[in-house]
Amino acid sequence: MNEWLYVGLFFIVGLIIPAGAITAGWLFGPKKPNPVKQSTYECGIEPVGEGWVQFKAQYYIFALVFLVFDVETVFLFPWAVRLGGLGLFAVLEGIVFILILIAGLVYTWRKGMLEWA
Amino acid sequence: MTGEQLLFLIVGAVTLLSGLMVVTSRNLIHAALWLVATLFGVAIVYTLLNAGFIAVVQVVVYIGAIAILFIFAVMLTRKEMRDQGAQANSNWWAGALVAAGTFAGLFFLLQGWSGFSKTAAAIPSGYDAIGQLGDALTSPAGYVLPFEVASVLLLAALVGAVYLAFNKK
Amino acid sequence: MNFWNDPLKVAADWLMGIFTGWGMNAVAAQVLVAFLGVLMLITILMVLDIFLVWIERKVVARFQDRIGPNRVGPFGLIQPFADIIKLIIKEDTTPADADKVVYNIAPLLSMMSVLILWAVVPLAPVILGVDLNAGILFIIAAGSIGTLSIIMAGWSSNNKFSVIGAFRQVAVMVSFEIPMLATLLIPTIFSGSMGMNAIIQGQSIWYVLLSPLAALIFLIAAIAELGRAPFDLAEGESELVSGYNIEYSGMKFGMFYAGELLHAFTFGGFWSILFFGGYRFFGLELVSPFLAIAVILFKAMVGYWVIMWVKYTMMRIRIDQMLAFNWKFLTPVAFVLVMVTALMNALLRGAPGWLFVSGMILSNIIVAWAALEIVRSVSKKERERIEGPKRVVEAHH
Amino acid sequence: MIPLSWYLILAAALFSIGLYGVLARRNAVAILLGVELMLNAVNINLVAFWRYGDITQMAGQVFAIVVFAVAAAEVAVGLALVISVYRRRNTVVAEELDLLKW
Repeated sequence: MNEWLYVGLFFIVGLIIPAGAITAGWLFGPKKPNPVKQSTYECGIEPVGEGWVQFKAQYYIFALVFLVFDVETVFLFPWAVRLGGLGLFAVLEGIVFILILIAGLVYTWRKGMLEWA
Repeated sequence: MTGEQLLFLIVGAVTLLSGLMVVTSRNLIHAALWLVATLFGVAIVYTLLNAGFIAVVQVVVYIGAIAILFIFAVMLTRKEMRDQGAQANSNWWAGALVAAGTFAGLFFLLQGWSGFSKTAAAIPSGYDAIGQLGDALTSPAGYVLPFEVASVLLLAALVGAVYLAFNKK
Repeated sequence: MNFWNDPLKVAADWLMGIFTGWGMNAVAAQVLVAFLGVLMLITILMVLDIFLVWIERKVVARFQDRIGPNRVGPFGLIQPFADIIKLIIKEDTTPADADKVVYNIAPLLSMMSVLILWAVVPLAPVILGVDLNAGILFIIAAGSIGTLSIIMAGWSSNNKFSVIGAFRQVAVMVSFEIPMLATLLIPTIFSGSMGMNAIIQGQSIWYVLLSPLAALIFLIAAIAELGRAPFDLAEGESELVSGYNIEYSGMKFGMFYAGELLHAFTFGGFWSILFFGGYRFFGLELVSPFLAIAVILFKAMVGYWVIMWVKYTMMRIRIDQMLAFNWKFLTPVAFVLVMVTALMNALLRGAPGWLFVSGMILSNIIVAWAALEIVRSVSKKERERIEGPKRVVEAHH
Repeated sequence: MIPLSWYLILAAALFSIGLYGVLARRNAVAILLGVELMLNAVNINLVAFWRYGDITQMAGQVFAIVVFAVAAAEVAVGLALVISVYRRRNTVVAEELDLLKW
């Protein structure tokens, strides 16, 4: 049988049990909503404007660098699995791969894009 | 109908429905979250195809990185997210026709092919897909070039994207 | 095969016998048995989670020279149950402006992303969970779902603080995922497999002895991934109140809270599996699977204790310092370590055990020393640039 | 057993949905979402042909991984372009970006 079936069971049970706990809280808790209670919490002050603020573009740069590195490391896992049985050539391939990867990081760094301005 | 087929039909239906939601929902954050559902459905399809590594990579790369990047981008261009105007352009019906035509054409072409309803051979016991993949990616007779070119491609993408997105003061 | 040597198989066979005896299809019975097994494991985890609350509170109290919970039951052991009852009977508020569906799904996903991690944890040589051949990456995949749940919680609450908290937290989580991925490559290189059980089986010498630096980087990245101090800036109380979960109350908040504690314990477990031999302890695991489970739970608890120790000793650092620390120090060091390890692994192949171990340790020490030296010289220059050379200042006086 | 045709039909349908998204949406970010769907459809095909062909030939999986890299590069650059344009023109509606028409 497919081993992923068991992983799927973990997903299902992992959703059912927290859902059960939250449902229990919903069943036993009081339900007395009022406009003040349901207003957005801003340390007791009346909320100003809407909550979906526009945020710093800097976050996007970090997410971008992350995306590229994430994909590259995924390439490295099959390489690492086979490393024990391969010659020096394969090791050097991987090292070249990582060096190209680091070049990107160095570029971003040198251009001052990793600074939290 | 076997359990596997039933599972495929459910997963496929959910994937396609959330795909439809991606291209129709008004709120772009919702569209991005529906994209996550679609991608997760595709990951389950990979596990049905016994490609466990690809399925995990799908979750790591698509849900963990690409979907997050989409949500960040929507937040950065927020004005349009709350836009209540038309989300589809005036030629949307032509787009729908082209899409339906593409599907019909693909279906017509494929069903005439002899290998269309082929079934898969059983996976031999002890078959190690990740190891095979590692061999294929590193052996000079295999796919060393795509392996290294992917690195260069990503370097180019990183440099270009960071340069574009960086706010020069 | 008796119960004490292979409890899981005996129990499964027994249940299979009962279910097929009722005239159930063999495949359906197998799925049902697996479902019951998963249900049992996750229930045990949830109960364990309740005790983790007690452990955390007791430990933090000792760190702060207090006693901690001591009123309800012996040693305050019933306290967490009282807390659970309190959480259940709390009102479950939803902000009027929230995106209701996303708001309600987020805590479920948060808890699920922690619980599914246990699918790949091998508890004993005969109790492997699911021995996925992509087990290591599964940790990162589950972490991705956790990241998504935080974005969903923060965004759907429609609160400025929760949005800012969520985006900070996500920026930190994704950044520290890179050094974590890089250090996960190192056990993969040593064992030649991405499966958890193969990694444990490969550790006749604990990998922490082969690569102490990788173990350290993994721990730091794990703490950041967990969002615990010193990396808990998402909940900087003075600026963001409590971060992405600010609008949550009652059991929904409880899910985030319990998820965080169980996540910390789970990462203690992964730390021990990847670098401290998992269930292996000088052949003790072969005596009985129950001893093996005791060993791995003990090691996970030690890992959890280390994470708590760090949390209650260090102060919170700012987000810019944290991201700079990751991208300018941790990530380059981790990748250099991967390259050095791959190279040494190829060069020392076939060498006697003592040479392999000492070569690996030596290369680790050199990498760590070089990294620290570079940091020292750079920060010295930076300090001189900002403060000016010391002598000039003195001459003015 | 599931015949190959099911996977191919699923991929074709997903591809068409993505195509509709690319052709019909106004927001540039939404167009990129459509492109993601199309790339996923391609990947389903690649992995399905790996599974239903000779599984010792890894070409399908290798190119599936390469498609991941391509998708990541496409998203990174595409979204960076959208953000850059938004900063200059204050819009992300693709139709309004018509400066190169003249």
